[in-house]
Amino acid sequence: MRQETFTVISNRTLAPGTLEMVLEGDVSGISRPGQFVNLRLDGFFLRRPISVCDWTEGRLRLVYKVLGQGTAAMADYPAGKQLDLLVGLGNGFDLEKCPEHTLLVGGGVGTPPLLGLARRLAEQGKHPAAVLGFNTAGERILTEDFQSLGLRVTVCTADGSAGIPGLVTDGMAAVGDYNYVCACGPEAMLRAVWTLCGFGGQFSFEERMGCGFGACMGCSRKTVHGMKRICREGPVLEKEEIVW
Amino acid sequence: MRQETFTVISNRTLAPGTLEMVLEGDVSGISRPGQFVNLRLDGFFLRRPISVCDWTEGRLRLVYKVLGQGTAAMADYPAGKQLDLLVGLGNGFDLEKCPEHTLLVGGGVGTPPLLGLARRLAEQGKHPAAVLGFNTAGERILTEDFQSLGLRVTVCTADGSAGIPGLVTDGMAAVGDYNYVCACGPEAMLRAVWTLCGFGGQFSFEERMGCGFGACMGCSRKTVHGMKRICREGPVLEKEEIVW
Amino acid sequence: MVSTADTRVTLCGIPLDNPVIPASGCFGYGWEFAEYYDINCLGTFSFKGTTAEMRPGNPTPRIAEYSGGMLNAVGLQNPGVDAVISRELPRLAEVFHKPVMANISGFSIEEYAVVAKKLSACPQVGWLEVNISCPNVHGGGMSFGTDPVQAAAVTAAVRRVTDKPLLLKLSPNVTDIVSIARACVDAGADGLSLINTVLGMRIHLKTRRPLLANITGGMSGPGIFPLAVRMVYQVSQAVHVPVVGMGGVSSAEDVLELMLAGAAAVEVGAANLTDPFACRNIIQALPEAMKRYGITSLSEITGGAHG
Amino acid sequence: MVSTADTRVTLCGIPLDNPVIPASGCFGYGWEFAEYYDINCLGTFSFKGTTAEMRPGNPTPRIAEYSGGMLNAVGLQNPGVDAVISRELPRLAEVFHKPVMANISGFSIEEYAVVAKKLSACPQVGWLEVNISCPNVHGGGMSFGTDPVQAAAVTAAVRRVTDKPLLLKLSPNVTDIVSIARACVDAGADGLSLINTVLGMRIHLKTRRPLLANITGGMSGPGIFPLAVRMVYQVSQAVHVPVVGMGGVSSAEDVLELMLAGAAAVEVGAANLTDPFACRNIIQALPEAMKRYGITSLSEITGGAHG
Ligand SMILES: Cc1cc2nc3c(=O)[nH]c(=O)nc-3n(C[C@H](O)[C@H](O)[C@H](O)COP(=O)(O)OP(=O)(O)OC[C@H]3O[C@@H](n4cnc5c(N)ncnc54)[C@H](O)[C@@H]3O)c2cc1C
Ligand SMILES: Cc1cc2nc3c(=O)[nH]c(=O)nc-3n(C[C@H](O)[C@H](O)[C@H](O)COP(=O)(O)OP(=O)(O)OC[C@H]3O[C@@H](n4cnc5c(N)ncnc54)[C@H](O)[C@@H]3O)c2cc1C
Ligand SMILES: Cc1cc2nc3c(=O)[nH]c(=O)nc-3n(C[C@H](O)[C@H](O)[C@H](O)COP(=O)(O)O)c2cc1C
Ligand SMILES: Cc1cc2nc3c(=O)[nH]c(=O)nc-3n(C[C@H](O)[C@H](O)[C@H](O)COP(=O)(O)O)c2cc1C
Ligand code: FES
Ligand code: FES
Repeated sequence: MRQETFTVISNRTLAPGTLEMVLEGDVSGISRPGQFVNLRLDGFFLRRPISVCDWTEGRLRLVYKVLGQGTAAMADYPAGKQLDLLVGLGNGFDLEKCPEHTLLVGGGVGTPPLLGLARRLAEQGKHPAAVLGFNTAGERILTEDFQSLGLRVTVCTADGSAGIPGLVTDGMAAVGDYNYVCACGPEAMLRAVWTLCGFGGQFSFEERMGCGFGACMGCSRKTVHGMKRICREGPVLEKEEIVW
Repeated sequence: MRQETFTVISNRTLAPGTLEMVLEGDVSGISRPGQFVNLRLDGFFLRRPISVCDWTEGRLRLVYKVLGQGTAAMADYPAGKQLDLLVGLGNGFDLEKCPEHTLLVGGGVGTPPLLGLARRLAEQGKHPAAVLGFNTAGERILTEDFQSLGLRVTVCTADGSAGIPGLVTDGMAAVGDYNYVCACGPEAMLRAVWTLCGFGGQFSFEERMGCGFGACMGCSRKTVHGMKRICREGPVLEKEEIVW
Repeated sequence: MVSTADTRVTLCGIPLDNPVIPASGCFGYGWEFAEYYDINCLGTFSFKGTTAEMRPGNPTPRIAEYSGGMLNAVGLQNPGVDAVISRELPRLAEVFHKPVMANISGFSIEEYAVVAKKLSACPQVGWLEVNISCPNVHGGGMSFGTDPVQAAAVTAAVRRVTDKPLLLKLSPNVTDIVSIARACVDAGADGLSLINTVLGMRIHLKTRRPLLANITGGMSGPGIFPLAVRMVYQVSQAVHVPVVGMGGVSSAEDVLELMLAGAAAVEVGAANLTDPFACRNIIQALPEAMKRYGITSLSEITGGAHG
Repeated sequence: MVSTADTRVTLCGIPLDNPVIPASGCFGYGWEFAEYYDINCLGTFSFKGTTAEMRPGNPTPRIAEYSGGMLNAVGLQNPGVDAVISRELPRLAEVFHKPVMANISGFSIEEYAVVAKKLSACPQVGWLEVNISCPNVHGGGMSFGTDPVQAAAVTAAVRRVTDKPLLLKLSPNVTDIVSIARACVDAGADGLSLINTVLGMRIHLKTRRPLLANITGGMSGPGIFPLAVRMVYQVSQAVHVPVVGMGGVSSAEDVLELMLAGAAAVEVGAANLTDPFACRNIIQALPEAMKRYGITSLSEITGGAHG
């Protein structure tokens, strides 16, 4: 965990209510895809946790949905604004555990962290594929980014307006060639994926957070290994340890 | 009382810790010198009351001292910043009561509202004079502004580093030619002036305020006519009604 | 404007166009605000706490700040009930054409009854709101509102002199607000108002003295909002009379949250002091906020969060 | 650095380099923060509330926000006293070389005594800080800290099993905190810590349900600061033992204000959660702040605002 000052480079709409913020700053505290940052926003007491979508030398990419007052304020941040971030939070996805054919399953704004994971798996010469679920065609984000990394991308929409009609589990059924999943999305989606898949995987969870770095026990979740803090021993849990 | 948005035109240091902020906006709510504005500052619950130093068509001049966190934040406001102001608060000085030879007595940041008063008295063809008291030579403000309106200005400094050594009352003793005072400054100064002068006058008071426009009874002061709200029936009280 | 948003509510049988009520002590006698906007847009309003005799209030400074709002120790400055009736209410009648809420204070049970009787006789007055946060001069200085027995005694005394809807305004500075609420209802209250201010204090670092001349003062503003939500929730579940919720309300969303907690109507206090147009703005924002959360009729959401 | 600023204070006979103490529940078991800075700069720190057995805590969400800070309903999640002694304290010993404050919770008087006895036997432990805000399972669920008799019973039970300095940590959710403070001191407390969190609640407008799974939660952060100042002031005037003040502290100025109110030392809670370096920053800012207000020795200002 590092506390760093980042500068907003751009902050643009990807889909209605979903934005991409690119920041400049020291990303050396980030070690794995699936980690998150915790942003201090003017006028709010608690920081806001947002997953690292992707990062390169000196650049950090976040993709976020406007959900409440904090993310609404973020959406107004202009280029040049400086932000106080805690970076390198959480465990992130363990790349070593991901086999040659890993299926990345993302739902809505659970999709972003899978992009950083996809890039690094591809860099390792692995061949991940992606199933991405959205409510409707207009809410699709990042699908081209996954494709440009060489991934086969299967899109599902709940209203059937694009790709396979239905949920990500419907998309998973249409993709054969994998024996491991990395999933991120709403809890109901994670549970459906977990129930469906008969092999191993990593699942990234969300929980309301007090600190984001392990100090307050605000974000605990029961696992087969006892209570784990989503902000520190998570957000990524192994399939075997998950308790619903 | 009017609620208006003003834009900061300039915000510069006049003396260490004392700044002049010039704002642009609708000043039509201001009717008298000695009235004040109440500024909403980002991050603070209560507004901050500051006397109108002077105003012209579309321009408002404030002079303020950095005293606590709010005024410290104000000192950092850049040109172009927009501010939410309540304008035209308080009764202000009654010009009609001021005779030909009115002495304006100001102490420290009590000096600014007397400048707007001086200008309007001069415009009426009257001949006010000013006695201005400061702690030390380096803290003198606005003396040249008074002089350029044609006023004779007597400066007093508590440490004797400029003008007459001592308090404004020492300065008043050195000025003969007046039979009415308008005073603004710390309460101890007001009381000394009140005690010294054997004729009429108007005295401008300060009090911690909840609203600044008469709704909360936070700023009341006892007078011979009962309780008066400094923000509404004040800040200027007539000499005869003042109770210490 | 959203034509399908019905903001009307009822308080103790009297209909209100909307649930927004400026809180006592934060809206003068009403007519002051009529200079800024047409106050007939309000549900009603609660005027400054009134006592039997004129009270000059506490010495100054009476106001301090904290990061969640303000502290006040005004000390119930008011011209006394007779002056309110002869001077303030007629002036109000010119600009406000709805029933008004009369906020009543006292330092003895007799005082409450005297003031309540006089104000109850005024046709303009729709409700009596009896503030029991004042210290009891005959009871060792503890406030009437911190003891169920005392609170019931005030309620019963006022009940005897009025047929108008009677609200008791509760102090949050207690271990068990539900027991006090129950005592008031059992003694005849038609409704409850809560919360009054939270007792706090600030110290001036330069002088090293308490900032308020009165030493302590009442905290209000957004910093006390979750406490208000909790107490409104607990009290409204325990009693069968309407609850008027307040404490830190500054937006239409806050109004909805307090109503979900159990409030039938909502008062707005300190927000009026930093923004004289606060209540009008909240009322104007209500239909849009209702739409956002799928609410067509405000009166239906009262207590919506109850288990 | 100001060489003339003496930040040292004494708490129940044990010297502290400075009065700044991370509050229980907001600093893990300390070693987590040692990754961020050398925590030996702290006066001491109070570790997470410890119970006899492992507790998983409340269901989530456990955290909510308000404009003055946060609410929590963690529910005393902790690994139990034996695991704390065998696992956490040795780990802490590697990075923190000062006596530590052991924060103790219980749901029965026996539980308090069991935990206190075990922790008192640890050489690392300098003080016991007994949190009496937990609901009493044998007493109908009301917290031990809301009743002087119960508070005294806990104090006496712990007093019997320890010779170490014993601080009772008081709840602010009471009508008369002074009576509870006095009861604890009379029963053998060497000092008092206050305030714990203020009971509040938030409701989610979309789901119309309480935001916290536990329904209510404890408010902390700057929004409760004036309440803390008031209670520290009142309690420290009434008792003759040291008071550890807390509640919303987030700056060196806040430390000075609580000390002027009567605190011998000051705990910092929620501020650590939004800024992991909060305590270090406050400690670094203290000498400069002392200079600004003409303070050469911090220990001298305790209670400086008393009448
Ligand atoms: C590890 C982690 C990674 C996340 N990554 C992303 C991401 O990449 N993109 C994205 O759009 N969102 C992400 N979220 C969710 C995001 O944190 C919330 O949408 C955001 O905090 C909402 O803030 P708000 O002020 O707009 O909402 P409000 O409801 O006003 O917030 C009030 C409080 O609740 C918290 N909160 C509200 N919703 C959530 C939530 N779903 N999860 C956690 N806390 C919440 C806020 O942080 C704040 O403390 C992530 C959450 C976690 C825990
Ligand atoms: C009618 C009126 C006119 C004023 N005109 C001027 C002026 O022209 N120039 C100028 O420099 N100052 C003026 N003041 C004083 C000015 O309002 C305070 O210095 C300022 O509010 C301090 O704010 P702060 O946040 O820096 O201090 P803090 O001490 O941090 O403020 C905390 C709270 O106390 C209030 N407060 C603190 N000091 C004073 C004070 N002396 N008077 C009233 N409220 C106070 C603040 O408004 C705020 O509510 C005037 C005050 C009044 C009442
Ligand atoms: C300046 C001021 C004066 C007040 N005077 C009264 C009063 O006379 N009678 C009363 O019942 N409540 C009084 N109150 C309490 C408010 O009516 C309200 O209960 C409290 O401030 C909480 O609401 P808020 O946070 O919206 O201000 C006063 C509050 C303030 C800030
Ligand atoms: C997340 C969290 C957990 C807490 N856990 C405990 C605890 O275990 N024991 C305890 O005595 N107090 C606990 N507290 C209360 C704090 O120690 C402190 O008394 C309170 O938060 C007020 O201080 P603050 O405003 O600086 O946070 C907790 C507070 C928070 C925010
Ligand atoms: S959010 Fe504080 S421990 Fe996870
Ligand atoms: S400040 Fe509110 S009445 Fe004067």
